[in-house]
Amino acid sequence: MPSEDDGPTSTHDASILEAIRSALSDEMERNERVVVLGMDVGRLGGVFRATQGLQSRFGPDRVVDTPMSEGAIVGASLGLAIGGMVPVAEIQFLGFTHQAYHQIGFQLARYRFRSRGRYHAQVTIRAPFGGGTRTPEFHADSLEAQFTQTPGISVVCPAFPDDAKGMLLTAIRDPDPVMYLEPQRIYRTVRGSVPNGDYTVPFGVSRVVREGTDITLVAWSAAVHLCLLAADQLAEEGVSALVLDLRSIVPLDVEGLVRAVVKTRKAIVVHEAPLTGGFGAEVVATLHEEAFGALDAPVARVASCDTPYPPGALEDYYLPSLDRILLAVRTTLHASG
Amino acid sequence: MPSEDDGPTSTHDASILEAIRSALSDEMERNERVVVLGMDVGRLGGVFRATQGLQSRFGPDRVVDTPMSEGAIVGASLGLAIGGMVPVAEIQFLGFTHQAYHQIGFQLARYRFRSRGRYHAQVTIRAPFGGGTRTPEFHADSLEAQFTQTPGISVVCPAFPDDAKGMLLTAIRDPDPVMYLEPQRIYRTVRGSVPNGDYTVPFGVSRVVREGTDITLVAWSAAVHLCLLAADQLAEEGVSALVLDLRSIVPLDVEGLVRAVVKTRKAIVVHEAPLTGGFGAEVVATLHEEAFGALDAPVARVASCDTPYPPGALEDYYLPSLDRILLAVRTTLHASG
Amino acid sequence: MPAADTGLADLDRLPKTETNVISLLDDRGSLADGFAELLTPDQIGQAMRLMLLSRAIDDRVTKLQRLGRAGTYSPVHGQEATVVGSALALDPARDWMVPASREQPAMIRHGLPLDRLLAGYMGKINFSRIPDNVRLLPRNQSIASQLPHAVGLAWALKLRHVAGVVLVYFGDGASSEGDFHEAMNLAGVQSVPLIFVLINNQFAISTPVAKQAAVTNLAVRAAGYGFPGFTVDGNDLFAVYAATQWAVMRALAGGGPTLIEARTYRVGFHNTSDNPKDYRDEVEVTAAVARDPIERLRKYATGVGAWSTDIEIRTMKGIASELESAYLRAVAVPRPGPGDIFEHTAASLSTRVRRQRRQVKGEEDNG
Amino acid sequence: MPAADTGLADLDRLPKTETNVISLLDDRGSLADGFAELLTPDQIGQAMRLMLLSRAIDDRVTKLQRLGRAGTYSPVHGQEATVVGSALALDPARDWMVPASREQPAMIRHGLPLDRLLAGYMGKINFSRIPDNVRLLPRNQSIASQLPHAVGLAWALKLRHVAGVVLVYFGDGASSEGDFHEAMNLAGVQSVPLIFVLINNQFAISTPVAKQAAVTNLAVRAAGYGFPGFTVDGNDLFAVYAATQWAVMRALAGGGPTLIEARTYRVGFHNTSDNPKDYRDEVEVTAAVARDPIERLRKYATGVGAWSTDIEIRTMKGIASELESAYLRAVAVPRPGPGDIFEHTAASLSTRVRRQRRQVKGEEDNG
Ligand SMILES: Cc1ncc(C[n+]2csc(CCOP(=O)(O)OP(=O)(O)O)c2C)c(N)n1
Ligand SMILES: Cc1ncc(C[n+]2csc(CCOP(=O)(O)OP(=O)(O)O)c2C)c(N)n1
Ligand SMILES: [Mg+2]
Ligand SMILES: [Mg+2]
Repeated sequence: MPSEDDGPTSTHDASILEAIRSALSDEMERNERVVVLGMDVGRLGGVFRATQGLQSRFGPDRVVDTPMSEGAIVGASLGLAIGGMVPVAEIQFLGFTHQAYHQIGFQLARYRFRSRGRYHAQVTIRAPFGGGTRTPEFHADSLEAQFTQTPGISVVCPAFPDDAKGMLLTAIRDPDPVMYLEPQRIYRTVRGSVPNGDYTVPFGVSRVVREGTDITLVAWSAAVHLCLLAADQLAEEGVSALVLDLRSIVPLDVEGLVRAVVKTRKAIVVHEAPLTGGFGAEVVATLHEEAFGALDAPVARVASCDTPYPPGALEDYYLPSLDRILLAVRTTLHASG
Repeated sequence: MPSEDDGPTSTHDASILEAIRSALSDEMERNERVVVLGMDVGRLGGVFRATQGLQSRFGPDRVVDTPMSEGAIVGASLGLAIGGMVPVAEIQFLGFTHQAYHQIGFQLARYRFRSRGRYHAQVTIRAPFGGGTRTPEFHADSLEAQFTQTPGISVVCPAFPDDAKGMLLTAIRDPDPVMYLEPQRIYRTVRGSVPNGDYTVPFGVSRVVREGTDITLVAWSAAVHLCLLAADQLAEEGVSALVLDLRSIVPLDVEGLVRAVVKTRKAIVVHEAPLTGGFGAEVVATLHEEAFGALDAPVARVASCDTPYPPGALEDYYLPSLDRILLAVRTTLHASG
Repeated sequence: MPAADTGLADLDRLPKTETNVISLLDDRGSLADGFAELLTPDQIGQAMRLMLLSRAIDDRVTKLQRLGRAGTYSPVHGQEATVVGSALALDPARDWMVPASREQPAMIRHGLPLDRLLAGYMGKINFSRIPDNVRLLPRNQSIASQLPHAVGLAWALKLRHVAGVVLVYFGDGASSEGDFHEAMNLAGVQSVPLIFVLINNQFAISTPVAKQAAVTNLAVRAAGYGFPGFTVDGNDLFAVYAATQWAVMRALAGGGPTLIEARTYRVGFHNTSDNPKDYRDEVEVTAAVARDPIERLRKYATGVGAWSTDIEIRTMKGIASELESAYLRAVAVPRPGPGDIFEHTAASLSTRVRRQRRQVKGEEDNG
Repeated sequence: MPAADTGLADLDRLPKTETNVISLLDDRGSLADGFAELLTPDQIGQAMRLMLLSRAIDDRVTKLQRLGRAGTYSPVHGQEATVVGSALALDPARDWMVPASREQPAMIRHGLPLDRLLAGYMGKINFSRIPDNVRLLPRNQSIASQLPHAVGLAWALKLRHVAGVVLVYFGDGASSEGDFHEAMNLAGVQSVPLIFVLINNQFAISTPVAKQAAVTNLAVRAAGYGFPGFTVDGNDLFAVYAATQWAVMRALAGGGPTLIEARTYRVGFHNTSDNPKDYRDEVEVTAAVARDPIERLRKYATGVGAWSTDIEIRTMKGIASELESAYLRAVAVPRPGPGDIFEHTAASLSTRVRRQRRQVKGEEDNG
């Protein structure tokens, strides 16, 4: 099976959504134990059409429209896994994982531990998230940090079509549960070349998506693209910014993170979640601990405000913006002399 | 009404549990709109007896044994508040707030915002938590960080009887929702003098519980007492440790935190939650940002492991121990030369 | 079903179809004997107007959404008799309404000014605030989350000995969420004055009710919570009104909660992001349109002389101008600005959040 | 109740009390006519032994807990007929059991070795692992959380065309959680081979079932999910067995889920941290003790010659020595050490967690 490190292989052009859809379809073809379940995933193909065509191809037993019960979707997925199936559950929007929170953190994430390895929860939970689409309340919240205090579950956030495919296949095959978080704003707009065939990307390995020497911009999911925009702009100003895509936040690629930041001696971290308690805090704390002497200036966090996610009309003020990123970069560069 | 800053006042000796119980009772006496609800809070007086005697005093309409429905306890509390009552809900153990997560973060915390101030959620949620009592699974988890990404709700963690009283009264009177987290291990063992009468302690103000000059130990809830033990031990070794009790983590007393740490130029932070994504990360990130030049060594985090909370037989290995604190202090002192 | 001392005709005597659905006004607009006095001609006129207004709002806001001037909108189309009939049975000066997100004419009848309703979809969040004297909660986009709130609110009325009931709306999809169960159960245990109106419009987005539950009659669930539940024809204004009125009287008399399942059909799209052609057959929709609740009431009302083409033309004109001026008032309200992110988050803001406000508002950061 | 092609006597012909509770063996130990063949003398002996063993385990582990040698323990006392009668209707080589946390003899009958059961309470977490060939899930301390797991497991059997059913235990308290509703509903929609055994022991810790729900018959809730539900006398081994057997056959035949409410009484404390004197009246307990399920079966079994004082003495001796040697085996297992915190958290550990393991195990930290 080709993986990220296998060098050149044939590719095709796809959006993130297309990459997810075809990865699902291919894996269902490969492994008849894989079932897809969630609200509206069947005939409709999901509210974002990520599962479009799957039900007509694999039948209603393997692509199941469930009742509106997030807790049961996750809890039954655990039971399905114990029974030998490989469920890929869709929670319509990440915000509605709250309804299933007790089944995620305390059941899915702990079943292997509780049963001393007798059972494990090979379950993937797919959920779109992130702001900028003027969607109703609860549909845009970035809740990834809330799953980082539930050891036993991986939290992964691909930002590119190739990672979307490679990490989804890794997730489905991971014997342990995975929160696979999809960047809804760029589902269709970010396109790229995606390796053909059976392609996987490991968790816990960050990716330098742009090289740079003056400062490192750390991000994951859709915010990576904001950082790339910022890097473009900074390049015009003569500042060379490295953009690091963490790709998975649990497990966190501590080494890759430290390596990138030590190289530039300055960094900022950008995320769409509110500042306080966001995963940016973990990134900063990790850098503080592991690269204390190697930092010329404090690592700034650019995040959403510590307020409820506002209605669409106000979200552009709330979310980290290009301007706020640039300001943080300039402040950091200035602080370091 | 006397408050923390009012100087000497008459006091009595009480445990944390007694302070909570009498604060509840006094406030129910003062304000007939206050109702207590939760599982087993009535005739039994709660599994820890925090509400003992309340039902016989105030009747079953004001001290209500609810069905086993955490979501409805919180959701109905919000409705009660909208209807003009002042609910103090008990969730039997913090772990079971997961069942109510959707009602806490997205409903309670946001109702004022959603209604543009037409309604507000004057609701206190009391929940015991923390390890070291050999209690069954889910009963000991420290989940406080999971509530720090839900703006609109305060998260407070008193560690002493006087704060237990003063902060509970502040919580009940706060027009906005409060997670009031009770340190179950030290419910009965930590005693202290508690001001008589109507005594309140504001949120967002940390407390130096022991002065020191060489290093600051930052903690909240039961971990504060572990830090005090460590400080005793360090004193014998000639190290003067300041112990800072954050008391509330949302709002965070950024100024008080920075002040204490800048004074000693070295710090560690101790919490019972797992390391990754724990609130210690926010403390370190805040110090990194606000006191960058004033730190002689990286602020170390002493936390539980990034694994599921283990059975009682293993929890002493899992939780931050005196030894691990002392080791972190020595490493920090050593690193700073 | 426990007999309640409501002074109303026994619920069991309301006519039912062979599938046990309460039905007073049939598809052809003829009313069961003995119910002509249930609604006054005035009330019928008011209902017609609200239902027509509702459809006009659907059209208008959908257009605004297409033009980028409004956010996501969920139309009422097809469900007007359910929401209007139930709302009419409430006293807005006494009772509370807890909406889901597809009950526009009910909210208006309960006192929400039309301009504020429109403003909500247009992102004018401050102007859309529910006025202080209107006993209404905001829409809730977290399906079923409002149900325990309604229980708590009704419980507060009971504890405070305030006369009044609470009516909460939710859908067939919502009935599968844990919140539904926990709320129904607590409502039963505390015997609160609450009417659960389950709008069974056959769909939760694309999911038909047959995949939502293995029962055809969702109202039977009430039996598991110790209070009455029954199904009404949700396209029948009279049936919905009679059932709700019965439940209101029962609740006021201290009888506790009632579950009313109103069986109707969501004729329109789920919301403005949805295209139902992707998942349902046109023939089904055509059949539902033939059972249109407005047309049915129009026939009856015309027959009894409470409505006419003339009245309808005048009403439609009135609606058009009312809508237009409400829209203009909403347009005239300034858009919210960055500072509004921080308003109403809490009674007082922490230093950190105040600093964020200064940053977002682009003001000087004074520390 | 849909008729299922089970080949069993019609459920409706099982005798019921005036409150609609299925009851075969009365308080005085006399069995309804026509059911003498339901259980063989061997099965009756096995049931007696399991019930007596259960009570001995209660005593033993409670004592161990008092001595600090075991953790929190929830006794079965009073509920033995419910858990043993239902377990006996399963085929451990074919069916799965999903426990709550008070079903010790059922787990044993289903194949969990006694030493491993004891080891679980004694903190010997590795030894307490359920053996690979035992179709049993671990106890779950998050009330009602196991219900959707059971649905998924039964669904997997169905999807994989594996013969077998799943039986899940839960309490009256659990029946108020949202998980109960969501699991029941999904089980109905997917028509999975699952038996929900609601152990109504009258209490959730201190909360009496009257405060848990406004219905006395929790089994009626099944009607809201499209499958059968009924109440049995939970202190009546025959009734529990007959009802479970019916549900098993129905599920095996593709008939889908069943809800069985077993009405019993928690004679002991909630768990070793609890003192029921704080919240319930002794007279109630005395009445319950008079309905003791073991005594009832003993009377019957003695009457039909399947049991005797001699057999009981021999059985008790056997139980005592079996318990003792199981205990000694569990004691002999080494206590888990710090490394066990990290075992079985995930198939592979991250660098950070591996470092934590080194720290906790006190090994040199090599980076
Ligand atoms: C808890 C939750 N899960 C999922 C969604 C996404 N969603 C929005 S509306 C809807 C269907 C609701 O169906 P129903 O309750 O029948 O109401 P209707 O839309 O038919 O009025 C879904 C699944 C949501 N808003 N909330
Ligand atoms: C979700 C959850 N909430 C609260 C608790 C605390 N608790 C433990 S047992 C129990 C009562 C359970 O009652 P029931 O379901 O009737 O089972 P029983 O103890 O009677 O066997 C409670 C409230 C818990 N373990 N899980
Ligand atoms: Mg619907
Ligand atoms: Mg019970």
